[in-house]
Amino acid sequence: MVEKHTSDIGFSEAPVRASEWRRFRRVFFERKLVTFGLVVLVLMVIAAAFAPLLTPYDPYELGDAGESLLQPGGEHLLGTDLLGRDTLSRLIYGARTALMVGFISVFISGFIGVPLGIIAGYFGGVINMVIMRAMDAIMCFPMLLLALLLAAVLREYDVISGIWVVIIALSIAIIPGYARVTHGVTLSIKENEYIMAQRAMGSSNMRVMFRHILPNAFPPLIVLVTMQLGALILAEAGLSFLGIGIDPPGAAWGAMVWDGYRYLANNTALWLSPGIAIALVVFAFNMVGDGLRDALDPRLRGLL
Amino acid sequence: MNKLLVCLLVLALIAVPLFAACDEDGVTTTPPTTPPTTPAEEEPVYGGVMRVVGGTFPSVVGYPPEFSPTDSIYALPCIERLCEWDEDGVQIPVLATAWVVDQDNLTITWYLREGVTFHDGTPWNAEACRWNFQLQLDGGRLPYGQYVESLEVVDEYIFRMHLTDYTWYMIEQYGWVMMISPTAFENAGDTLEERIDWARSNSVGTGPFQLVDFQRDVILVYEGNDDYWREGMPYLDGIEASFIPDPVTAAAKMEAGEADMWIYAQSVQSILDLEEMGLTVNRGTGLSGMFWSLLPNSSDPDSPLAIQEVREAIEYAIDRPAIAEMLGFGEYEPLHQIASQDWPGYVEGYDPRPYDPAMAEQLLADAGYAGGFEISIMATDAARDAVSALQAYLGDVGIDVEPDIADFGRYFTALFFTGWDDLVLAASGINPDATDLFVHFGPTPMTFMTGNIYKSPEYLALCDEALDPQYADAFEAMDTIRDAVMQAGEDAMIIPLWRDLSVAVMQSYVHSDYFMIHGVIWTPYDTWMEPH
Amino acid sequence: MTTYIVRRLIQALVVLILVTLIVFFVMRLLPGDPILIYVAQTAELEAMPQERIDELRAEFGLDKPIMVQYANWMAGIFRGDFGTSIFYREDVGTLMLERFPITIHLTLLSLIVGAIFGVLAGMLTAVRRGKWLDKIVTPLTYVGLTIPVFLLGILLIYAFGVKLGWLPISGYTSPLDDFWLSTRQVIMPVFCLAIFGVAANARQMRSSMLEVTRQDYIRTAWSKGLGERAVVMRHMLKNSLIPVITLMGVSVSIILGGSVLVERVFAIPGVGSLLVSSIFGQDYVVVQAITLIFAVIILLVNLIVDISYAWLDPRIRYG
Amino acid sequence: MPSIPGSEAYSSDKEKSMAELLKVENLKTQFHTEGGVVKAVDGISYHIDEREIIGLVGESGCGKSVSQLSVMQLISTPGEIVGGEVIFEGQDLLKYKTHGPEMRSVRGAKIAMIFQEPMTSLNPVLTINQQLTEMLELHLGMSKKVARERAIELLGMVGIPSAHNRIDDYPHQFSGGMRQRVMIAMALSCSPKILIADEPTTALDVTTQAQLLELMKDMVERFKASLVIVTHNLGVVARYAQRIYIMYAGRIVEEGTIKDIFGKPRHPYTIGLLKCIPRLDEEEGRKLVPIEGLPPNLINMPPTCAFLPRCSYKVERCFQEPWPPLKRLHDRHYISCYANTEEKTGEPTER
Repeated sequence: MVEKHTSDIGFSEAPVRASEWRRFRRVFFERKLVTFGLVVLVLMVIAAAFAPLLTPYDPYELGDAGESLLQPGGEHLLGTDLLGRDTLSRLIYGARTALMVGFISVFISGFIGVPLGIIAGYFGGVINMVIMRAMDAIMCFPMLLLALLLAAVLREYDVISGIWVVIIALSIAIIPGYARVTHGVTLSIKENEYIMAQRAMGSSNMRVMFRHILPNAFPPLIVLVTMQLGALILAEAGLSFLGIGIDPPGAAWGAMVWDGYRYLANNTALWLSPGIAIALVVFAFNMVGDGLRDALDPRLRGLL
Repeated sequence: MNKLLVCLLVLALIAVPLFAACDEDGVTTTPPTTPPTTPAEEEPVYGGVMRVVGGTFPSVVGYPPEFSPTDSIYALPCIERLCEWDEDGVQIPVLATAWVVDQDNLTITWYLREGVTFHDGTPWNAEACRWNFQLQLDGGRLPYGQYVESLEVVDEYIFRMHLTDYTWYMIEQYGWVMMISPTAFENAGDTLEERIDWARSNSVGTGPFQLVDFQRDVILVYEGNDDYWREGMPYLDGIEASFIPDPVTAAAKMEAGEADMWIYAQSVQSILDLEEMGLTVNRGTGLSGMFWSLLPNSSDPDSPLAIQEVREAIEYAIDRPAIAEMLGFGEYEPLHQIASQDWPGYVEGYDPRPYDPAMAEQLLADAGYAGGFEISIMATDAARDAVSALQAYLGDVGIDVEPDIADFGRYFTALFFTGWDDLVLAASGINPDATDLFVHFGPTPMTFMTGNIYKSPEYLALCDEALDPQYADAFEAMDTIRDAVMQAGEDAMIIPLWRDLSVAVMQSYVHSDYFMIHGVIWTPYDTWMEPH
Repeated sequence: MTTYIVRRLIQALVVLILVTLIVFFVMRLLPGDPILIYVAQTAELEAMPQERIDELRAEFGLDKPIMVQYANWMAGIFRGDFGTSIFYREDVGTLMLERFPITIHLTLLSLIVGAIFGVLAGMLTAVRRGKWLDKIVTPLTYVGLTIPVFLLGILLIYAFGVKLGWLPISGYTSPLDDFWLSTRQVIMPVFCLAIFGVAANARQMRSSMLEVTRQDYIRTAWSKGLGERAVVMRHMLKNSLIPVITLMGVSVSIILGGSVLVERVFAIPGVGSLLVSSIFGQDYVVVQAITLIFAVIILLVNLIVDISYAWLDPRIRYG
Repeated sequence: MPSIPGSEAYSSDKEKSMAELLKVENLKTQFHTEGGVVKAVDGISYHIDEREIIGLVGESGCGKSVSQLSVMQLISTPGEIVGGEVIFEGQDLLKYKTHGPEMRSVRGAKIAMIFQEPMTSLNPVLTINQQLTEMLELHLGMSKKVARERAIELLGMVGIPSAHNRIDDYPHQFSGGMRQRVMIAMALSCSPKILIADEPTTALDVTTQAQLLELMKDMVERFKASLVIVTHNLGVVARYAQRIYIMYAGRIVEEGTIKDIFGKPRHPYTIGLLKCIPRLDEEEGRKLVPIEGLPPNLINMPPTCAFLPRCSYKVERCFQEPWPPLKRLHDRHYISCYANTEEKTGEPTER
């Protein structure tokens, strides 16, 4: 008799341990802005991937004589640039460049920086001194200036050209950021018991480093990545301003802002549209970054 | 969701006031602009310090042997020459009153102006003139210096040059040596190096203005020279030339009335906007602006550009009027020969290769490049839009252009010394008497842009003939010069593109003939400003 | 504490030597020849005779093998002689004295403005979380993070220089000569350089304040009957500043990078514009000198940041 | 540990009935979380007299800490005090604005609180002197110098050795026990009327625990203050408290003097609690019987008695009628239960 009553009274069972993925999804999509950020990023990837299909005009095709610096509206939704090329189409192609400059640079520098940081932190001693001091040396160069120097050099040897010059130059300039983050995380974790336990169980250094230390570095790394994606796109704009940006006729948001800058008084859409595009994408990156950090770090859930 | 709306709202909020601030038809609050009056009848007014802004700046102000074109323009108010061009390109006397050429015993005798003193009070005479020529020779920078045998002071104001050869072009080269005060230079230091160091940032000449302050990359301050040899001049109390590297900022300064004159103004759109707002734009008589052309690496046998048909195809493939219209808003002059319409050496009606893509493809096929080929175009970042335009047009006929944007270090080295591969987009100055035909594209040693351009023997012969001593000056040699231009066109030696615009923009109250004379000569002594 | 500083100084020295090596050899990778570039740029209309060019090259010591050039340059630094600039034919030392104070003046102001307004904004948006202030300022920080510096510069010029005419558009006057004009002239450039700092500091301060609010000792503070001002200023501020201070180290290098752009837009004769033209003109000694001094500044600021940790957080001081 | 003078006199004046100091009436505090509204405190009423020590006992999550934080109005979002009164010195504290001047003059000056985690309850970046003198200057208007001397004196009273040169140290230089002593000194610095100790010894080892409780009892007597000990450990309150409230699922289920609760517990939950702690005054061999099941989920609470699913004394009425109100058994002994657990005190039905 007793058992029956328990059930029909409607006492809820203690919450069943929600599967990790379901909790991740619930937390991630909990904040509407994070969802918005993801939507923007997805749209950007689609725009970059299917740029040729989406663009009303060929972004590189010159307009006719009278179509230079048209105001937004009419056939050209966002107006045209000096050579009569459609700003909207170049904006869509620009997404491709921004993604390439953003993700590939972050990927390259992460691919080099993260292991360096872990190795330096894990082994310590001379290795730590050498790696971290090298990183400090690179950190001493303001990112834009190092990129400027490297781009000037890389451009000479035209082993790589165009957008890759900008990507390689920027990647090298931001490697120290990753090394320092993972170095810090490794130092703080190295002393924990479960790392020693792993060593005691005889797992190899590599395994400890990349199976146990690396995952802990993800939250701070994600924050760093989202902050840097914005900075990278701005650096590309800076390089265009200094004259060594993407090769013509490439369409890049940074270069378009530089064009807009030169024809400021005549066509505000020329700088406003890439400006808003950059702001939107960086906002999206940061929101998704915050969302990921929350989802991966339950302690902070629902408080930010 | 409201957080996002706020964000967009804020973004718009930021953009709106600034956006409104710079739309072009907004009411401008610049000082009241009086209707532009024609300078001729106005009665010049004394006084005022003219604020000049420029996109380039001199690095040397008082040591002529190291002057670059920019340095010499900024030195004009302070240092003068023996002779200079007038509007029509005729040499008019300045520090020299007359010059006599004796072709038989190869001498040039300069009769110098009397009663002229340097700013430090020392007299201008034949000895000072000889000293300046010697200074140029020692510095290894005197053009045609290799033809100078000896320099002779005949009399207090007569100076003779003994030469090993003579051409009419030398008058201009020698006449343009800028004269500085020998005494000021000599007592500026013990060793030559110290004196040169001093001269780099100090300038003592005979000009209408004295240089009183030079802050590198910041400002040049001139003051009026009271005992200037032209009576009653200069009208201005002084000139302040400051360095504004960014054209958009310079345009903003003009619009805000923070500057009186903007020299080296090259962004066409800003110039036209300012003109619309009532400022005066001196386009200059004759030839201001640079002569843009594609220089082929045609002397390299295995480059496709060595084949004349390929060069012709490239010329056919480019719609120069359309690009000139687009880049220059109607201010650029599309070119179809190695001379501009305002130029004496221009051959009327000679337009060998107007825009004809079909013909271009045909020529490429004949040359065995039916499938097109890949070439690179080297250019500076300032010409980024031009390269994009050329890339588009050449791309239409199958010539796949790979742009090579170079920083000015690499660009100038390639252009002047080490040569370049395929094509380079080059800009060169234009002289009214077609002399730059020889300077830029003529035979060595004078020319510096020879690099790797193939020049047909006929063309070179014509160039030499044009320089024959039998001609007293360029105008006599003009027929031969026109033949040379025609020959260059026939050979498709280079691919002329367009002549751009480089002007001076002035507030309406400023009256000056700046850049009136071929973008090189400026007569600051007769510049004046209405009270404003 | 002093051993910590001494160890850091030694490390900084090692880093500086690495920096000199990097900049020296990377510059040498540029294939151009500085002498030719210099002559090409200043050539009137005639080619310079070859022996004159060789003479110039010898004058700048560029004819010696690379390692010797590096050794001479390093030796020179200890004597305070940074070499002579090829393009300006001027002793680099004087060039630096002429132009560095300007860049430092701007950088310092931007750092201070960035710190003060950043921390203030961060604090207010955290304390007033969810209120209208937070709703306006926090999204604004994204604008701060994403707006290209040179674009903001020219927009300010048009808005405040041309249309409203309140501020001088360009130029720089040392505050010693004419303080008032100098201040008016630096307002816009500093705003451009500081905006990234303000935005980054505000975001960081806000998140660290929110983190601190949940700590137990803050609840203790409230339970002691302290007012909001006392709790925020005395208890929360010091703890939240620690992560913000780290940002200072990073924002210095961002500001120095940004100064290159701002100096060009506002026509300020600082080191930034000189560096760009020197890189392109391959004026080795100038680039090396500027990079070295930038490195010293960045290392110094990072050292100050680390030391201020100890001042802020006693656990580190005695840790 | 030197015995504090005047402690033996304590037992004598316990019998004198003291005036009522604080009266809490039907206090309700809720938390709005993703899952729904958690009724952490679901209408509790209790009172405390002058110089009295009461115990608030219950398992974790029964709302005992939240109730005390509500009295001090230290509940922050997403929590919210939704009902009830807290009468102190004739005023209802809940009427005051959370951080208004009136509430601030009560907190720390009249009602002080110490918390469970000594390691994190002190600000790591401020010296002990700064954190101690802060209150003295604020509430008693002392000058810096006078406040510092008083602080040193207070530290001495709570047994911190050579207080005068340790006062400028930082919290991380003290052990857990020492920090809790500093907290006690800080709380009592303005001689408040009531000291609320929220699980003061939970984070400490047993020996320090005993010392601290002794210290707290002596200090509270010395400052003539009353003490609320909030704990989940009946043993802690057994020696010190005069009256005890047993809390379960946000409500008080049994209230009584020390003798009532430990002598003849009547509420099944209290009985269950007493069964699972070893007693010194018992013969060996008694089996410790834990209470089955888990504490209820406070979100969708049924109207009936929350202890029903775990109760072994439940009767028919328990299912039909809502949560029984507190009914008075005798003198100061109340329980909220329909069943009559008197006769079966010895042997609960075997499960």
